[in-house]
Amino acid sequence: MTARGRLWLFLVGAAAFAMVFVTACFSLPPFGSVHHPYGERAVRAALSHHTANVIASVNFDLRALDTLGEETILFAAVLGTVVLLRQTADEQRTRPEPAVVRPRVRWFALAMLPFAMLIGLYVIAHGQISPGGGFQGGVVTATALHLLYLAADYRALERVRPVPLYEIGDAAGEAAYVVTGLGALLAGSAFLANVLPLGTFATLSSGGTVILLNAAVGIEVTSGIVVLLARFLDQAVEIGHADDGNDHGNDGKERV
Amino acid sequence: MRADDGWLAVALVPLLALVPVLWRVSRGAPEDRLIAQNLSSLLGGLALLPAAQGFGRPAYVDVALVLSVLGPTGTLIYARFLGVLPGSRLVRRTALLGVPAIVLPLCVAAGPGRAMAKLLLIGALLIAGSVVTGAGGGRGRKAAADGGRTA
Amino acid sequence: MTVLPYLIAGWIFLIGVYGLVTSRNLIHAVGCLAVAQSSTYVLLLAVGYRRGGTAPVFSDAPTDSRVVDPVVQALALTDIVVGATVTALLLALVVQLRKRHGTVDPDALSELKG
Amino acid sequence: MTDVLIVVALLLVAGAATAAVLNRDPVRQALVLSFLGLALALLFTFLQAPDVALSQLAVGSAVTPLMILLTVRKVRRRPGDSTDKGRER
Repeated sequence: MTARGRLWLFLVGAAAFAMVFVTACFSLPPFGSVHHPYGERAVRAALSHHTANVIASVNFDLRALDTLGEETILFAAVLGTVVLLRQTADEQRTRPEPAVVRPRVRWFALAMLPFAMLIGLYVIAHGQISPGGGFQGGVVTATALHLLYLAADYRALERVRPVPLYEIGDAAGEAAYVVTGLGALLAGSAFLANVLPLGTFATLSSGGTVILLNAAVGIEVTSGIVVLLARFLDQAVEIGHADDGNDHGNDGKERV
Repeated sequence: MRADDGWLAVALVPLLALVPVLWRVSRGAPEDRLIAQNLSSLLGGLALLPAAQGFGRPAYVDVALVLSVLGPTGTLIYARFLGVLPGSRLVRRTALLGVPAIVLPLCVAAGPGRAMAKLLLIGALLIAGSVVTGAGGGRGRKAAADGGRTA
Repeated sequence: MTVLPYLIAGWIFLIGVYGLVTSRNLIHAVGCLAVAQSSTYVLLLAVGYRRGGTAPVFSDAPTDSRVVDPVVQALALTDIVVGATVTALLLALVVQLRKRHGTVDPDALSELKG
Repeated sequence: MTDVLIVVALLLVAGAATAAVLNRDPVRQALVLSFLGLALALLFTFLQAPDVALSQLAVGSAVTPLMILLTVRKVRRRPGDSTDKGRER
């Protein structure tokens, strides 16, 4: 199909979509309306399970099976990326030259590293009380690790970041989620049911299995993102095609 | 939870300032785009802090906390790939004037305690991030190949 | 104001798809897909908003306060992180395509296939 | 007042989304995408969804741009017919 034909097809489709969508919008309850039957039930259920953060409760308790599905998509996406970006037979690794980093940037990145790490862990750990949780905190923690790449270069990051360990962590996080669910079965309840003592409302130990599932997701997301970025960094910085010749001399080098 | 319109009006100021910043991010010269991206995360933090107070929810401050760490990180990532870290007086001035102007009244409103410590930490992180990413020092080494082409 | 957020969500979706259709670079196309994806978050949260409500997080609010809908927030929150890993998968596909066919232009790719 | 904040944030999001699509160079698009992420995070906070805002910030400010930039570097590394896309603009 030509680019022109495709654009026309899009315009016709977009016009039809816009018409239907706008009609639907005017039939929806107006923005900010007070009637939220599901929301109210979710809030009641979360409070009865002593979980202060209702969103964490929906994710890891009321709809825990759904989150298992989401987590599996994440796992599969990471796995797919690892397979796609593996080093093939006709590729070779080159050692990039050390990067030139301004001292100011280096010190800043090194000083921020522990802060960012702590903030990430804080966001994971407080998931059942305040805004946050395994998904968000996991990404922050994984990003924090890459401040080391900004402070020095990829080789420095490689030295302190054993990728196989994070690959195991990714799988272990997924497995821990399923095992927690099966534990509920052993305890004589349904898969992923909240069987642990619920604890005191709005404390770190409240929410029963929410804490465990939250931690499992935190581990999986942290490891998953680290592995993803490791594969991309490998490809962009180290791995080159065997025919590239002296191309690396310039391009493997890092700047700033 | 009654929203406090005064604080929300304060949050509106950095929010409106983001409109010209968006223009620069999408239409400016290459270095201006990076400066605008840097400025946007600073202004975002400055909008989030009074908004948290205005909504009467100190827990919302966590969003600003995460932004104060990841914002400069994002800017440094771009700087490394583009091969430039342009200095910007605008970013430094906005940080040095704007952050105390918003954080100190918020501290007074919060009163001594954990909330205040958190606000001061966020303020310090915002200033540190902006000073480091906005101080310039000219071009590092002008990127030779891919970085230079994209910049 | 009663429908503005919904309409904006529709606009973001359409502009994202427009970018996908007219893109000449697969990396740009992946970015456009991320834009189109963000329209769903805007739509979901707009549907769940309740005027005068606060976040359904009761660490610093009384448990009887009026809150917005937590269900849509839970949906959006997991999807944002999962969406990022799917973006990574698509970018990995782009890298592979570049290795195999030497181009990231979708039109050139379909010519290769014949 | 909350409504005013929401409307301004909505318009910012719509503008950033449009700009992200119209910037055809991936690196420029990545810069606009991180702005879009920030605008979305602000909008979500004003819609009383700090959890979602955190999620958006965590992903949008560093991880997605880093992946896009790394892909661009990888794709432009080998000399070839379409590597010069960026040069033609």
